[in-house]
Amino acid sequence: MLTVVLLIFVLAALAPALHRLLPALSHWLLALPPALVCGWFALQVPGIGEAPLREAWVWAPQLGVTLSFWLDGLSLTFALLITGIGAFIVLYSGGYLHGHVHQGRFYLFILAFMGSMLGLVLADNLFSLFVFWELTSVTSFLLIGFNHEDGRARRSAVQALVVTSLGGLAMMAGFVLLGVAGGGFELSDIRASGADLRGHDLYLPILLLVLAGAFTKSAQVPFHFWLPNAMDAPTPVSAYLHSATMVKAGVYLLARLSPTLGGTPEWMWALTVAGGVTAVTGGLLALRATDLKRILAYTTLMALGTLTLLLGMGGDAAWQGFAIFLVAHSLYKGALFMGAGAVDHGTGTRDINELGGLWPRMRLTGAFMALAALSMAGLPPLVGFVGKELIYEAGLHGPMLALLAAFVANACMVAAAGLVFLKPFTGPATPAASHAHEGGPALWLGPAVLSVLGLVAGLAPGLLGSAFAGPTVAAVAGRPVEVDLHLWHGLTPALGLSVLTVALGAAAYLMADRTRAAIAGTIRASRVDMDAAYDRILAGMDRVAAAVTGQLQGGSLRRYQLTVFTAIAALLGLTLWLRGAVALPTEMGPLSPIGLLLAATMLTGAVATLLARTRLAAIVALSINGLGLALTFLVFGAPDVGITQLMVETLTTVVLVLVLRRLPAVGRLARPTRAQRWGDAAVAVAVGVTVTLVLLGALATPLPLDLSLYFGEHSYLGAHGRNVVNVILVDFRGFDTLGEVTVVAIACLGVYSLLRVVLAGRREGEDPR
Amino acid sequence: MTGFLAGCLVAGFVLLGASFALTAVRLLRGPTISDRVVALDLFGVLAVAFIGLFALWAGHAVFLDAAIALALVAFFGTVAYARLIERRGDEDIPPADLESGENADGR
Amino acid sequence: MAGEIAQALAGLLVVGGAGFCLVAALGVVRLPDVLVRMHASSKAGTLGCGMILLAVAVLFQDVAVTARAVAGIAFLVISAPIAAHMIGRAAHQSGVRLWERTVVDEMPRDPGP
Amino acid sequence: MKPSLILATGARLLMSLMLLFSLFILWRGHNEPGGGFIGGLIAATAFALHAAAFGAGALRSLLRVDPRGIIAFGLSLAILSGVPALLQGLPYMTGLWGTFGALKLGTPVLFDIGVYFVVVGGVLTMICALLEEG
Amino acid sequence: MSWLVVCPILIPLVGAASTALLRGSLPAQRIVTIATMALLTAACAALLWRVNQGGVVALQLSNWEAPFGITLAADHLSALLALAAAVVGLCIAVFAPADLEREREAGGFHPVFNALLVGVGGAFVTGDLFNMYVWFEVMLISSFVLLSLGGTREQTDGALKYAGINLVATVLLLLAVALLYALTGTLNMADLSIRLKDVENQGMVSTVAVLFIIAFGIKAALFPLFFWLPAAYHTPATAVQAVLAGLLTKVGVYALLRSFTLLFTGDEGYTHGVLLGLAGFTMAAGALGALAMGDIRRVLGFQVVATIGLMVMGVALNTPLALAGCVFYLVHDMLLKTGLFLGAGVARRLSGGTALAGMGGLYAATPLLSLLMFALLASLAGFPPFSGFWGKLALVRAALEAEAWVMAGVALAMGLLTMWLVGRVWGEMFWKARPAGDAPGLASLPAAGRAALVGPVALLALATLAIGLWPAPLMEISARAAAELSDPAAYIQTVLGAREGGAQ
Amino acid sequence: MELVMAIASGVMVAIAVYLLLSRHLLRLLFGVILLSNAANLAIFTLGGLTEGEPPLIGPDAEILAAGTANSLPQALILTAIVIGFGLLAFALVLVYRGYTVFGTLDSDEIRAAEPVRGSGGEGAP
Amino acid sequence: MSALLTHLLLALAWMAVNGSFSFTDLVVGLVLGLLVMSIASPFQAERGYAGRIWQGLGFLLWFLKELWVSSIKVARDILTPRLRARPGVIAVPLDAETDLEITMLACLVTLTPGTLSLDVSPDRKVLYIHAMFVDDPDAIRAEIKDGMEKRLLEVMR
Ligand code: NA
Ligand code: NA
Repeated sequence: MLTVVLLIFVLAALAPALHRLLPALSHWLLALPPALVCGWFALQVPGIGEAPLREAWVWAPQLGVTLSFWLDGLSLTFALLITGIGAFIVLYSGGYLHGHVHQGRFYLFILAFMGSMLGLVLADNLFSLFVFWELTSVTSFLLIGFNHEDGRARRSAVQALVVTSLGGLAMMAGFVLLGVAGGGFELSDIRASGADLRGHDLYLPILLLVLAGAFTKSAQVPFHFWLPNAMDAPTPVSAYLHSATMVKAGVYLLARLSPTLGGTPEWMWALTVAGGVTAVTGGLLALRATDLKRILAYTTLMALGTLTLLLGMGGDAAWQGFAIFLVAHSLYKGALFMGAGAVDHGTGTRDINELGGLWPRMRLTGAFMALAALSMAGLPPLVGFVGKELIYEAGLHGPMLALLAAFVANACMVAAAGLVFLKPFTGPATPAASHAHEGGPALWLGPAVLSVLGLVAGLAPGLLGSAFAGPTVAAVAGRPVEVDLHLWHGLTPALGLSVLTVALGAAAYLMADRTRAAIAGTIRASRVDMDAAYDRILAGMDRVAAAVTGQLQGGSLRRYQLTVFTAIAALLGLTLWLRGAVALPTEMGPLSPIGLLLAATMLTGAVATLLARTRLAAIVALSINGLGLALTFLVFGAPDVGITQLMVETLTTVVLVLVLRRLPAVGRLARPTRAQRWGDAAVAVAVGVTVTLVLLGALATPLPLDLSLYFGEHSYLGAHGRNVVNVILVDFRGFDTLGEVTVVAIACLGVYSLLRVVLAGRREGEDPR
Repeated sequence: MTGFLAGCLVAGFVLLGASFALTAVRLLRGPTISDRVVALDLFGVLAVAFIGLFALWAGHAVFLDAAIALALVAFFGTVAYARLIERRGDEDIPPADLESGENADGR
Repeated sequence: MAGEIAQALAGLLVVGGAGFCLVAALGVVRLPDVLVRMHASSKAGTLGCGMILLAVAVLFQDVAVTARAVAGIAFLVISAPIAAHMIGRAAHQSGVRLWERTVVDEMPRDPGP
Repeated sequence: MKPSLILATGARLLMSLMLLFSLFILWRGHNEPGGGFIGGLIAATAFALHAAAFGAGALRSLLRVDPRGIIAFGLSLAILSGVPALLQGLPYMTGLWGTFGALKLGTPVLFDIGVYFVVVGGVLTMICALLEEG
Repeated sequence: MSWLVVCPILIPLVGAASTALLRGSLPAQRIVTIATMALLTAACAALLWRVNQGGVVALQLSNWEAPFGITLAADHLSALLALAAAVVGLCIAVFAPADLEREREAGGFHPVFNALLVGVGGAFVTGDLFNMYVWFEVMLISSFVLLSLGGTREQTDGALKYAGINLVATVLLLLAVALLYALTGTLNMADLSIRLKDVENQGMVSTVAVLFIIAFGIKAALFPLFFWLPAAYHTPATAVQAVLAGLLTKVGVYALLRSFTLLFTGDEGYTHGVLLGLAGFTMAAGALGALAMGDIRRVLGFQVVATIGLMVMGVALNTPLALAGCVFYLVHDMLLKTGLFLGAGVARRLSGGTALAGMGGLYAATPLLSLLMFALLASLAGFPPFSGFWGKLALVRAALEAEAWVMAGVALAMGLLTMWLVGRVWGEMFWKARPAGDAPGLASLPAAGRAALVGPVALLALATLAIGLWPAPLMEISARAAAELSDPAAYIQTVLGAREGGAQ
Repeated sequence: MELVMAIASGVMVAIAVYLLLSRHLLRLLFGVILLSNAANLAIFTLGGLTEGEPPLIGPDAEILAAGTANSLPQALILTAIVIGFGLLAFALVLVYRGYTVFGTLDSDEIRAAEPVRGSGGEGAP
Repeated sequence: MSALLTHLLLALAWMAVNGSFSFTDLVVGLVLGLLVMSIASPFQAERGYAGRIWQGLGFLLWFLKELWVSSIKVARDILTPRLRARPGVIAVPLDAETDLEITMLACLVTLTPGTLSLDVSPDRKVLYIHAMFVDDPDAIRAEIKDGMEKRLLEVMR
C-alpha cells in the first residue's frame, strides 16, 4: 500500500513536467495510474471481509509514529472511491482547464491531494493518519485558491485552511490522548482497548477533541460555512472535494473510531445532534441557493450530516445505511459536480435562474445528470433510493428527532435534485443556453461512468452489499455483520416515508421561489451567519493582536526597559520571598576606613551622575565613580584589575569626549511627568533592593576557595608566573581571554566601520532631520 | 612600621580624604566645564598620591605601577577634555541638554 | 628593613605631600575663576603628589622602586604643565568669564571654531 | 584641532617614555601586575597622545601600518600561540616553556603579546576613526 | 579525537583573523569565509559522528584538570547544534556576497560574521559558565556590528534598541554567573551541577536560577524580555537578518536547555514553572505580534519569538520527550528561520519591498521561489511533511503527557494562528497580483548572484523537507541528546573524570 | 566590609536603572556604565575582600602565601571590564550614529524601525 | 643630546625600571630602545653636553628655591580668608626659539607658583601667561625674561 500511495505522490511530483512535455495527452496519462490503482484495490475486494491487510514501516519511532497501513472494508471502500473518482477527475480537469497557464501545477496539487486522501484512509497509525489529514488541508488550500488572483478564492482557501486546521490541531491533541489512554498509536491496537477507553477519565476530552477534527473537516454545523465557499475552486476540485475526498475524511474518521469510541451516550448525542442539524441546515440552504455549484455544495452538507447522524445512532441498520449512502452520495455527487462544470463550461453561467432548456443541446450531460439527480432524490431504481430506505429504516428505530431531521433533509434533496437537473435542462431555453454545447469526452466520461454505476448499484444492491457494505459495516461495527440488501423491501413504513418525502420535495421544488424566499427570510431573522461570524472572529483576533502588540511592542525603548526592569524586580523579588532565600551574612571582614572612603567616593560619583544637569557634568561624575571603583580594586588586593579599570575608565571617557566633540548640545527633550519619574524611581529602587538582597544572600553562603588555592599552588610551579591573576588570564583560563580579545577586536572594527558610514553620510550631505 | 610613620600615614589619608572631598565639590559644582576638568585633573593627581600612600601603608611597591599608569592616562584624559572644550566651547555656559531631561526638578 | 630615619623622612614627606594636596584642593574650591584655580592644582597638586611618591622611594629603598617613583615624578612634572596649558588655553579661548578683579588680558581670543 | 607646540613637544618626549613603560608592563605582567592588556592600553594611550598632538594623519604615517592590521596580527598571534601544543598532541593552548639564555619564554607570553597587539590596534583603530571623522 | 571539540570555535576564529588580515581583498575574504564555513561544517559533522560513536567528548584546555581550567565538552546536543549552526553559516557565506552592497561587505562583514560563529560555536561547546558568558559577548558584539553595518535610519534605530536591552542582559548574565560562583566556588558546569546540590540555602539557588531565566531569557527573546528582537531583526540586510534569526536566540534556548537540565534541577516545581509560564506568554505574544504586522520581515521577526516560546516550553517541561522535541525543533528552527529570511530577502528583491500590501504576483512570476517558500512557510506552520510538524508534534505530545493542558492548548493555539498567518502571508506575497504591476521573475536577478541567492534557500527548503520526510535520524539524535540531558551523569563524569585521559 | 560594598553596589544598580529608564540616550549609556561598575563591584565583593594583599607569589616563594586576595574573581572581573569596554565603545558610536541620522538623542523620537501608527505597528493586511 | 645618548638613556631607563642591570637586560633594553626610537624618533638635533651638567644642577637649585618661595605665597593666599590675588593674562615676548626651549620655559613657568603658561602665539614669538599677582605686567614680563628664560637658555644653549 505504501507503494500505491507513493506512486500517486511521485506521479504528482512528475505531473508538471509531464504536462509540459505532452500537454495534449497529459490528463489521459495522469489518469491512468489512479485508475490502475483503483483496479488493484478492486482486486482486493473479494478477500477483504476475511483478512484485512496491514503494512508497516518505521518512520519516527521515537514519537510512536509508524508508517502503517490497514486495509479493511471501510478503507477499501474509501480507497476505491478516491482513486476511481479521482481518475475521472484528473481526466475531467484536462478538459475543463484546457490551456490554463497553471494546468501543470493543478495536476500536481490534485494528485497530491489524492495521495493524501488515500494515505488518510489507509493509515493505521494515528499520527500517520494525522499527517495525511493535514496534507489534505494543505493541498486543498492550494486547490481552493487555485484562481489565486481572485480575492474571494484566496479568502476561501484561507478559511478552509483555518477551519480545518482548528479541528486538526484539536484532533492532534485528541490522538495523543487517545494513544496515551489506549496504550498505543496503532488504530488496530487501540480498537482492542475500546472498552477500557470508553471508561477512561480522558474519554470525554478525547471524544471532544477528535470530534472537533472530524466535524470541521466534514463541515458539520457550526463549522459548515467553509464548504460552500470552497466552491471558488475550479469545478474538478469541487467535484472531488465533495464527492469522495476531503469532506469525507471527517466521516471516515468517525466511522473508523466508531468501534473504539462509539456506543456511549456522549457519542450518540454529539453525533446525532450535529449530524441532524447539519443535514437539515444543508438541505434548507441548498434550496436557498441559485448557483448550481452552491446548491450541490449544500446538498453535500446534508449528506455529511446524514452520515454523521447514522454513525451517531449506531446499530446494524444505521451502519448499513451509512455504508450504502456513502457510496451513493459519492457517485451521484461526483457526477453532478462534473456535470455542473460541463454546464458552466458550455454556457458560461452556473446560475439556475439563467439556465433552462439545455436538454436539446447537452443531451449527454443531461442524461447522466438526470441519473445522478434521481439518485440524489432517492428515487428507485437508483442506489440513492436504497440508501435512503436504509436511513429511514434506521431512523425508525432511533430517536424521533433524528428521523425527522432525515426526513426534512431528504425532502430537500428531492427539491434540490429538481433544481440541478430539471431547472437547467427542461423548460424554455434561456439566452445562456442558446449557445450551449457539449464538451469533449474528458468532460462527460466521468459523469457517465459514475451515474451509470449508481444505476447498476441500485439495480443490483446485493452485489454492493456483499462486496462492500458487509466488510465496511463490519469495520464500523467492530464485528462481522450480515448485510442483505434489496431494492424492494415491500411496503414498509420506510417506503411510506419515502413517498411523503418525494411529495414534500416535489412541492418545495414547484414552489422553489417561495421556498427560497421563506428560507432566506428565516435565516435572516435567525441572524445566524457563521461565515460572517468567521470574519468577525478573525477581525477580532486581528484587533486583539494589534492591541496586545501595540501595548507590548510600541516602539519606545523606554517602555521596553521599564518592562524588562519591572520583570526583573518582580521575578527576583517574588523568588526571594517565595523560596525563602533572604539571608544576611553573619561573618564578614572588618570594616576598613579606606574602604568606607572609597565606597563614599563611588556613591558620590553615582549620585552626582544622577543629578548632573549637563552631560559633561555627568561624565565627570561617572569618572569619580569609576576612579573610586578602581581604587577599591587596588586597595583590596587587585592591582591588575585596578589598573585595568583606571585605564579603561579613562579610555571610555576619552571616547565619550571624542564623540561629544561632534555632538552639539541637543535641544530640550520633552519632560517626563512627575508620575513617570516616580514610577521610574520605584522600579529602580525595587531592582536595587532585590539585587542587594540577592548579593547579601550569596554572601551569607560560605565561598569555597579551592579553585583560587589551586591557582596559587600551580601558578609558579606549573605555569611559570608569579602574578596569579595574569597566569589565570593567559594560562589557566586563557581561553576566556581569547574570547575577550575577539570582542575587543570586533568592537574596534565595528566602530571603524560605523564611523566610516557616518563619514560617508556626511560626504553625501546627509541631513540629520 | 614605626608608630610615627603609621601616624603620618593616617594623617596623610585623612588629609587626602579631605582633599578628595573638596575637589569633588568643585567637580560637581562646576560651573564651567573647564572648572570640572581642572578638578578632575586634580582628582587624578590626588588618586596617584593616594595610591602612593596606600603602597606605603600596604608595604607593597607593586601599587606604584598603578600610580604611574594612572598618571599617564589621567594626563591623556585631560588633553582630550581640553580638545573637547576647544572645539565645542564651554558648553556648560548655556543650559545644556541633560538638565532639561529628567532631574531638573528642585535644582 | 627600612631605617628609622627613612621612616621618619617618609612620614614627613607623606604629611607634607598630603598637606600640599589639601592646599591644592582648597585652592580649587576657594579661588575665584578657572585660571586662578589652575594655579593651585597644577603646582600644589604636583608637588604634593611628588612628595608622596618620593616617600615611597625613600621608604622602600629599592633600585627598581626608586626608579619607578622617580619616573613617576618626572612624568608628573612634565605632564602637569602641559595639561594646565591645554586646559587654560581651551578655557580662555572658549570664553570663560574671568574673575572681576582680573587686571589685564593681553591674549587674543580666536573666533570660535 | 588647534596645534599646540607645547603639547607636541611634550607628546614626543612622553610617548617614548610611555611606550617603554608599556613594554615593561607587558614584560613584567606574568610576575607582577601588568600584562598584555594593560601594556597594550598604555602603548595605545601613548600613540593616542601623539594623535591628539599632531592629528590622526600624523599617527597613521608614524605607524606605517593600518591599525586594523595590528588587530588582525595580534589576534593571529594569540590564536597561533595555542597551536604548538596541538602539534605536540596536547590540548589547545597548553603552555610550552623554553629557556633562552637568561630568558624564560613560553607560549603564554606569546599569547600575552598577541593580546597586547590586539589592544594597541583596537584602541588605535577606534581613536583614529574618531579623530579623523568629520 | 577530542581536539575536534575545539573546532567549532577555532575554525571560525581563524577565519575571522584571516579575513581581518586580508581586508584589502574582498574576493579573498569571500573565499576564506566560504572555506571556513565548509570546513566548520565538516568538522562539526565529524564531531557529531564522534559523539554518536563514543559518547561525550571533553577537552581540558591548556591541559589544566577540571574544574580548574576551562573544559570544552560536546554531547549530542552541543555537536548537533554546532553542526546546524555551521550549515546556516555556510548558507549565509554563499548568500551574503550576492546580497550585500559591496561597500558594506568590505566594511568588515567577513571578520565579524566569522566572529559571530565563533561566539555561537563557543557557547555550544563550552563546559564552563563564565566562558559561556564570554562567547555570548562575542556573539553580542558581532551581532551589534552586523546589525548596524548599513547605518540606515531603520538599522540605527533597531540597533539602538537591540543595544539598549542587550547591554543590560550582558550585565545580568555576568552577575548571575558570579552569583553561582559565590554560592559554589566553581565555574565548571559539571562541577556546578554537583556542588549546587550541596548549597545550604536552596532558596538562593532558585533565585539565581530565576536570574538566569532573565539573563538567558533576554538573549533567547522570552516574554517579557523580547522587545529588542522585533525592534531590530527586520532592519539589516537579508544575509544579516537570516544569520541572526537563525542563530542568536537559539543559543539562548540552548543555554536555558543546558542550565535547566544540568544546573537548576533542585527546585523544578518552581523554576521550571516560571519558565513554563514565560514560555506560554512568549508563544502568545509572538504569534499575536506576527499577526499584527504588515511587513514580511517583521512578521518573521515575531515568529522567531513565538517559536522560542514553543522550544522553551520543551525546556520547562523537562521530560525526555519534551527535551527531544525541543532539540529537534531547535535544529529545525535554525535551518528554517534562516531559509525564511533568505527567501523573504529574495522575494523582496523581486517585489521591491517587504510590506505585504505592496508585494504579490510571485506565484505567477517565479514557480521555483514559490515552491521553496511554500515549503518553508508550511514548515513554519507545522504542516507535514516538513520538519516543523515533527517538532511540534513531539512538544505538544510532551505537554499533554505531562498534563500541562493549558500549555498544550497555548501551543496548539499558537500553531493555529501561525497556520492562519501563513495562509495570509502566502496569499499576500505570492497569490495576490502585485499592485504595482507584474513582479519580475528570478531571471531579473543579476546572473552572477542568482545561484548564490537561490541556492541557499533551496538547500534549506530541501533540508526541511528531507527532515520532514525522514525524521527518524534527527529525532534519534535529539532523543539521545535528551537522554543525556535528563541524566547528565555521563556528561559530568566525562568532564570531571577526564583528568587522566584529557592530556592525551 | 562586604556588607557595605554590597549595599553600595545595590545603590549603584538602582541609580543605573533609573538612568537606563531615561529617554535620553546619553543618560542611558551612563546607566550602562554605572551598571557595569556596580556589577563588577558586586562580583569583587562576592569573592571576599582582603585589604592590601594582592595574589602575587613572593620572589622567594613557590606558592601563593595564605591570606592573599581571592584571585579568580579578579581575573573574571578583568575580562568583564574589557568586554564591557568593547561593547560600550561600540554602543557609544552607535548613539552618535543615531544622532547624525535622527538629529536627536530622545529615544522616543527615534522610531524608524517601529513607526508609530495606531496601536499595532503598521497593521496587518 | 645625541641620538646615541638617547638610545643609551632609554636602555638605562629600561634597566632601571626593571631593577636589574645584567647584561641580558642591557641587550633587551638596547633592542627595545631601538624599537621605540625607530617609531617615535625624538630629538635629533646634535648638541654637545659636556660641562653643562653642573650648570644644569645650578639651574635646578635655583628653580627649587623659586618654587618654594612662590609656593608659600600662593598657599598663603589660599589658606588665609581674604584673597589678595590680582590675576591677569600677560604676553611675554620670547627669545627661546627651538621647540624644546619654548616648551621647557612654558613648563617651568607653570611649575613656578604664581604664573601659568597658557599658550604660545602661532608665530612662536610670544608666550601668554596667567599670573596671580599682577601689580605691574611689565615687571612680571621682565622677571620671566631676565630670570627664568635667561637662565634656561644658558643651560640649554
Ligand atoms: Na559566598
Ligand atoms: Na580574560
